[in-house]
Amino acid sequence: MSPILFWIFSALMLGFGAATILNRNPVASALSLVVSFLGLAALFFGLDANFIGVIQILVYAGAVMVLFIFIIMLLDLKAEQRRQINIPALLGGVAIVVAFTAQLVTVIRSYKAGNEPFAAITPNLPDAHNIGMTLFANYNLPFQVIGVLILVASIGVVVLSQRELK
Amino acid sequence: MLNLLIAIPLVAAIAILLGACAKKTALLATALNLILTLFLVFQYDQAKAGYQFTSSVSLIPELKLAYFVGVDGLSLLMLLLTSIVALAAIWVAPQVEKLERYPNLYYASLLFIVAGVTGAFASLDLFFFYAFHELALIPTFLLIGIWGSGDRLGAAWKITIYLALGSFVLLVGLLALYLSLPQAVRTFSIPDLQLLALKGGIPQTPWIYLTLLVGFGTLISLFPFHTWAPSAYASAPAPAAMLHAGVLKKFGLYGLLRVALPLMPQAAHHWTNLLLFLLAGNILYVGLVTIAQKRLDTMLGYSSVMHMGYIFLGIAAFNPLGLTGAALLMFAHGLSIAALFALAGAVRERTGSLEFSKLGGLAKPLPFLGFTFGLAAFAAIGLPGFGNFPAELPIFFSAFSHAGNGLAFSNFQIVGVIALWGVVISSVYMLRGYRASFLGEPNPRWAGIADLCRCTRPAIILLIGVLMIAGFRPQLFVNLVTPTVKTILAAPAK
Amino acid sequence: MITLNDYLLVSGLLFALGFAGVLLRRNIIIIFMGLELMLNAANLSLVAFSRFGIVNGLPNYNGQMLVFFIITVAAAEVAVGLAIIVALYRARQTTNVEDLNTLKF
Amino acid sequence: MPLPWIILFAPLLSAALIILFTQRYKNLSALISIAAVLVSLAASVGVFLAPEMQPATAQLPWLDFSSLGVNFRIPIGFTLDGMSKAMLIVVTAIGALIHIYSWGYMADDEGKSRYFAGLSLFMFSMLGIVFANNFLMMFIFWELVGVSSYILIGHWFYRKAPSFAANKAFICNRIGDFGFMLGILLVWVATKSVDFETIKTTLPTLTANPAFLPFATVAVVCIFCGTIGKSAQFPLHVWLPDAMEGPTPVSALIHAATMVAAGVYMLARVYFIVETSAAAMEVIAVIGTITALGAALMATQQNDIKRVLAYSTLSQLGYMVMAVGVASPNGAMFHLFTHAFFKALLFLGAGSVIMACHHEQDIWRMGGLWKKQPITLITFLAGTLALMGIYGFSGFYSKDAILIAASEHHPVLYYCGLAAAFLTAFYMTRLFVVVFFGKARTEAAGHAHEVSIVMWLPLVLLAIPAVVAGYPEIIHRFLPTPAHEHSMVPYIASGMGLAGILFGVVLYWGRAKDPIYIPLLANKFYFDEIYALIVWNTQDLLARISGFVDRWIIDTAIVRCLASGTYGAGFILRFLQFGNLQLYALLFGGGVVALFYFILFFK
Repeated sequence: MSPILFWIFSALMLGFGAATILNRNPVASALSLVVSFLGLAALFFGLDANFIGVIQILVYAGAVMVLFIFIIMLLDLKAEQRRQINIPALLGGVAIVVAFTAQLVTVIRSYKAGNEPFAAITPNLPDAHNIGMTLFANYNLPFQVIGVLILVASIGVVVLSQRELK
Repeated sequence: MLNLLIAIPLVAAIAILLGACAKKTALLATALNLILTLFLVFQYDQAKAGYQFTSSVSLIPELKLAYFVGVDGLSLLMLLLTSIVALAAIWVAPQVEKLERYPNLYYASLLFIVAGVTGAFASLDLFFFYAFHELALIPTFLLIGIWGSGDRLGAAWKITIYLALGSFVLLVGLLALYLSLPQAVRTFSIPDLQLLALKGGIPQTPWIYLTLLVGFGTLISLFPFHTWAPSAYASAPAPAAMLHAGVLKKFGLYGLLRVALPLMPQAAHHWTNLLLFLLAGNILYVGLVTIAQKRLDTMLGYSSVMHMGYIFLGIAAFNPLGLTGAALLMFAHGLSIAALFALAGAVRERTGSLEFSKLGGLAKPLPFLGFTFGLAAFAAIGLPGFGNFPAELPIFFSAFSHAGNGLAFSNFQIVGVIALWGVVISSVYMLRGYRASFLGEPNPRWAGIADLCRCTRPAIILLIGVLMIAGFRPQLFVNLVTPTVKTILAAPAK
Repeated sequence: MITLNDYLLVSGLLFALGFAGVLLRRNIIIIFMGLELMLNAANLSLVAFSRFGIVNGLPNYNGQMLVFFIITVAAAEVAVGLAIIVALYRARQTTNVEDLNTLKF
Repeated sequence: MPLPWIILFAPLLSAALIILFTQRYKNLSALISIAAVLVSLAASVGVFLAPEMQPATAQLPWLDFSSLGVNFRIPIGFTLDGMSKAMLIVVTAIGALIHIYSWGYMADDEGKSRYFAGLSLFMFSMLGIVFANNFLMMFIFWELVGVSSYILIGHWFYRKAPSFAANKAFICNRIGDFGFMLGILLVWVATKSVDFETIKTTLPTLTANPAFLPFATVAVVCIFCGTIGKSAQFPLHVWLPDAMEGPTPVSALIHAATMVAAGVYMLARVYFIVETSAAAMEVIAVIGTITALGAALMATQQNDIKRVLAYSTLSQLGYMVMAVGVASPNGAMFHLFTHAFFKALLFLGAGSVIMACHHEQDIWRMGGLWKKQPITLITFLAGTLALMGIYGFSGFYSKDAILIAASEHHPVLYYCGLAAAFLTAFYMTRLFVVVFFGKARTEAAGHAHEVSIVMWLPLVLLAIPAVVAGYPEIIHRFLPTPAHEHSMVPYIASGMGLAGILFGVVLYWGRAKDPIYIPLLANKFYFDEIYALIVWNTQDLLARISGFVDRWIIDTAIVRCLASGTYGAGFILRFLQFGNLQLYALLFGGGVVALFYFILFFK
C-alpha cells in the first residue's frame, strides 16, 4: 500500500473516530463510526487481509451500525443537553489517555524490528480459501463454540427484550 | 469393578434428579453397592500385598495425572464402611425425617455424598483423591442448609467455611508435596509416590507435613479445629449426619494413613509431640465439653470429636498395633456413630426435641429404639462385644509400647493414661445421656408415640450386627489391613 | 515505506480515542461505540502483526483467525448490549450513566 | 466338644436366643436361661470330677498381631486349676439356684425375658473371668460383668432410683477398670506379655533388679484398682448399696458368687504378681481393713433389709481383700467360697421376706415373721450364723483363717478384724430379731405367708453348703486351705461373735423402733454427699468450664471473631463501591497505565 493511501485512510479513520466520540448527537456519532470503520477496512485491504476487510464492512458497517441506529431511533434519543462539565473527571480522563498514548509512542519507538519494511507476499493470494482452510482445519471447535455463543446471545436478546422481566 | 462402585450412586443420583422414584432408586443403588463391595472383599487376595482391581485412564500425561482407582485392605475396609452406612442411612431416611421439600434432591444429595466418598477411598491419584472428597462436601452443605433443624443456615455456613478452609490448607500441602519433588519424578500417582518414599526420594520437609496434618485434621475435627462438628451434626438431618460423621470424616484419617504417613514418615516424626498434645485435647478437653452438653445431638457430635483422639493416638504411635487399631477404630466408630445418629434422629422425629430436660423414660414406649441405642452407646464407649473395643485396646498398647524409663513415663504413655481416663469420661457422658433420655420415669407426653417401624429396623440391626461381628471376630479385619500397615511402616521412620 | 510501527501507532491512537470516549462521554450508547473502537483498534494491530509475521509468502493466519472471532463476539456483544440498554431505558427512561448508579453500597 | 466350652458358651447362647427370638414368650425365655445354667452346672461338675487337669491348650484366637511381627495375642483360653474349678462350681451352682428362685420372684414381671437374658449374660461374663488365662481375656469379661450388672441393676429402668444406681455402679466400675487397665499395660510394658503363665516365668528375672520394685508397686496398686471397683472396696464402695435397687435375686447374684467375687478372684489369680511388692500389699491390706470395719459400722444403722446385707457384703469383701494383703490368698479364696453360699442364702431369704411382705424392705415395717415363714426362718438363721462365724458353720472356718493370717501380720489389722466380727454379729442379730420376732408392725407383715416351693427350695439347697462348706473335710476337696495350726484366734473371734449377739438381743428384743440413732453411720459417713460434692466441684466444674471455653472462647471469640472480622472488612470495603461507572473505568485505566509503567519503564 502506498504511503499516501495509508495516511489518507488512517486520517479518515482517526478523524471520524474522534468525531464519533465528540458529536453530541448520537445519530451523527453512529454515522461517523461507519466512516471510521470503512477507513479501517481499507487499511485491512492494504495489509492484504481481504477477507477480514470484507467481513469488517459487512458486519460493522452493515449489521452493527444498523443495529445502533435502529436502537437510537427506537429510544428516540435527542442530542444531549449541555451539562455542567465535570472538570476533575475530564482532566483525569484526558490525563490517562495522554499518558497511555505517550507510553505507546515510547514503546513503538524502541521497537526496532517494527521499522523493517514488510516482507513480500505471494501475489494473487487466495485469501478466502486459506482462511477457510485454517478455520475448518485448526479452529473447528472454537468455530462451533462461537456458533453456540451466537445462539445463546440471540436467545438472550429475546429474553431481555420481553416487556416484563421476571 | 471399582468404577462401577463409583458410578452406581452417581447414575442413581442423576436418575433421581431426572425424576426416578427417589427412595427405591436410592435404596437399590446402595444395596447394589454393598453387594459389590462384599464381592470385592471376598475377591480380594489377602496373600498378595499391594493394590488390586486397579484401572486407570491417563488424563494429563505431562503432569502424570490420571484417573486411577484401586484398593488395598485399608481402602476396602473403608469402602465396606461406606456402603454399609450408606445403605443404612438411605434406609432410615424416610423414618427419621419428615421430608416436605424436594425429596428427590435430598436423596440425590445423599447419593452424591456416597459417590464422592467411594471415589475418594478408591482413588489412587492424589488429584482425584482430593476432588472426590470435595464432591462429597457440597451435598453435605445442601443437606444441612435445606433440610437441617435448629440454626441450620449458621451450621451449614460454619461447616462449609471450616471444611473449605481445611481442604484449602490440605490442597496447599498436597501441591507443596508435589512441587517439592524433583521435576523428573513428579507424579500424582499414590503407588508411585509410595515407591519413591521407600527409596527415600521424597524430601521430608516438616512444614509440608504440618500443612497436611492441619488440613486433614480440620476435616477430622482435630482439636482445636473441631467446633464445626457438633453444631453441624446437631443441625444435620440424621442420614447426613450418619454419612458425614460415620464415613466422610474418616476421609481425613484415611488421607493421613494413605498419603501423609507413608510419604513423609520422618516429617511426621518431627511433629509427634504436637500431635500428642492436640489429641490429648481431643480426648480430655472435648471429653469434658461433652459432659457439659445438655442436648443429645450435640453430645453425640462432641463424642464423635472426642473419639477421633483415639484414632489419632494410634496414628501418632506409628507402630503395628497403633495403626491397625486406628484402622479398626475408623471402621467401628463409623458404624457406631452412624447408628447413634440414626436413632437420635428417630427420637427427634418422634419427640420434637433432643434436650435432656425434655426427654426421659423413652425406653418404655420405644423399646426397640431404647435397646439399640443402648447397644450403640455401649459400643461407642468401648465395651467388649463390639468392634470399638478390639480397636481401642491395641491403641492403648501401642501408646504404652513407646516405653519410658520405668516410672518416668514417655509422652506417649502420659497421653495413653489420659486416653484411658477418657474411657471413663466417655462412659460418664454416654450413660448420663442415655439415662436422661431413655431411662427414668416416662414422660406423659409419650402417650401416642410409636416405636421404629418394622421395615426400618433391619437398617439399625445391620449396623449393630456388623459392629458385633467386628467385636467377636476382629481378626478378620486385622488380617484385611495387615498388608497396608506393613507398607506404611516399611518407610524409614527416622 | 509504511512499516509495522506505523500501523501500531495508528492502532494505538484509535484505541486511545475509544478509551477517551468510554471515559468522558456520559451517553451509554456512545460509550458502547467507544468500546467498539477499542476492539477494532486491537483488530488492526492483530492484522498488521499477521502480515508482518509472514511465512513462505503467506500471512500468519492465526492472527486473522483471532480477528475473525473478535468480530463475531463483538457482534454478539453489540446485540446483547443494546438489548440491555433497551431494557435499561425502559426501566429508567435515561441513557445517561450518571443517572445509572444504583449498583453501590 | 470339650466341657469348658460348653460351660462358657451355654449362657451366651441362651442370652442370644432370648434376645433374638423369644422375647415375647416370657416363660420360654426363663426356661431357656435356666436350662443353660443347668447345662453349665452339669458340665462344671464334669470338669471338677475329671481326674486330671485338662491342659489349657484349647484356645480361640480372638486378636493376634503376630502376622505384623508384634507379640500381642489375646486368645480366649481356659485356666483349669483347683481355684478355677472351685469357682466354677460356686458360680454355676449358686447361679442355677438363683435362676430357679428368679422364676418365682420375677413371676409376673413384664420384663422377664430381658431379665433372664441379663442373667445369662452375667453368667457368661463371670465364667469368662473364672476361665481367663490372660489379663486381657479377664479384662474383656470384667467389662462384660460391668455391662450385665448395668442391665440387671437397671432392670426397672422406668423408675428413677434404679436407673441412677445402674449408672453409678457402671461408672464406679469404669473408674476401677481405668486403674486395672493401666496395671495391665504396666505389666505388659515390663514383661511384654499378658499371658499369666508367661508372666509367671518372666517375672523372677525382673524382680532380681531392685529398681523394678517401685514400678511393680505402682503396677500392683493399679491392678488392685480393678478390685476396688469391682469388689466395691473403699473408696469406690458407694455403688454396691445403691445396687440394691435391682431385683433381689440380682443382688444375690452380684453379691454372692459373681461380680464382687471377681475382684478377689482376680487378686488371687495374679497373686504371683501382687507378692512382688510388699508396699502394695500393705495398701491392699489397709484398704481391705478399712472396708471391713467401715462397712460393718455403716450396716449397724441401716433400715433396709437389703442394704444391711449389702454392707455386710462390703465388710466380708474387706476381709477377703485384707487376706490377700496379709499374704493369705488361700484364706481369701476360702472365705470367698463359703461367703458365696451363705450370702446367696441370706439374700434369697431376704427376697422371700420382701416378697411375703408385698415388696416391703424396711425392717421396722416387718416383724413376727417366724410363725408365718418357718422355712425362711430356719434357712435365714443358718445363713446368719454362718456370716457371724459361729462355731459349726462355714463362716467360722474361713473367717478364722483370715484372722489368723492377720494376727501374724500386724496387730492393728487383727484388732480391726475382730471389731468387725463383733459388729457383724451385732447387726445381723439386729436384723434377725427385728424381722422375725416381735409383733407384726404392718398390715402386710401380718398377712405374710410362706413363699412357693420354687423359692424355698433354693433356700434349703443353699442352707446345706452354708453350714458345711467350711468343714476341713469338704473344703480341701475344692481349695488348698491354710494350715490350721493351733491358735487362740478362733476362740477370741467366737467370743466377739457371741458378745455381738448378746448385745444385739438385749438392745433390740421386742423393740418397735430403733433405740439408737447415729446420723454419721445412718448416712454412711456421708460418702455419697462428699462424692457428689467432689464430682460437682472437679469433673463437672471442669466440664462446665470446658463447655464455656469451647462455646465462648474457641467458637465465639476466635472462630466467630474471624468470621465477623471478615464481614466487617467487607462492610468497610463496600463503601468503595460508589456506583459511578466512569470513575471505575477511570481507575481501571489508571491502573493499566500504572501497570505498563512498572512493567516497561520502571527499571
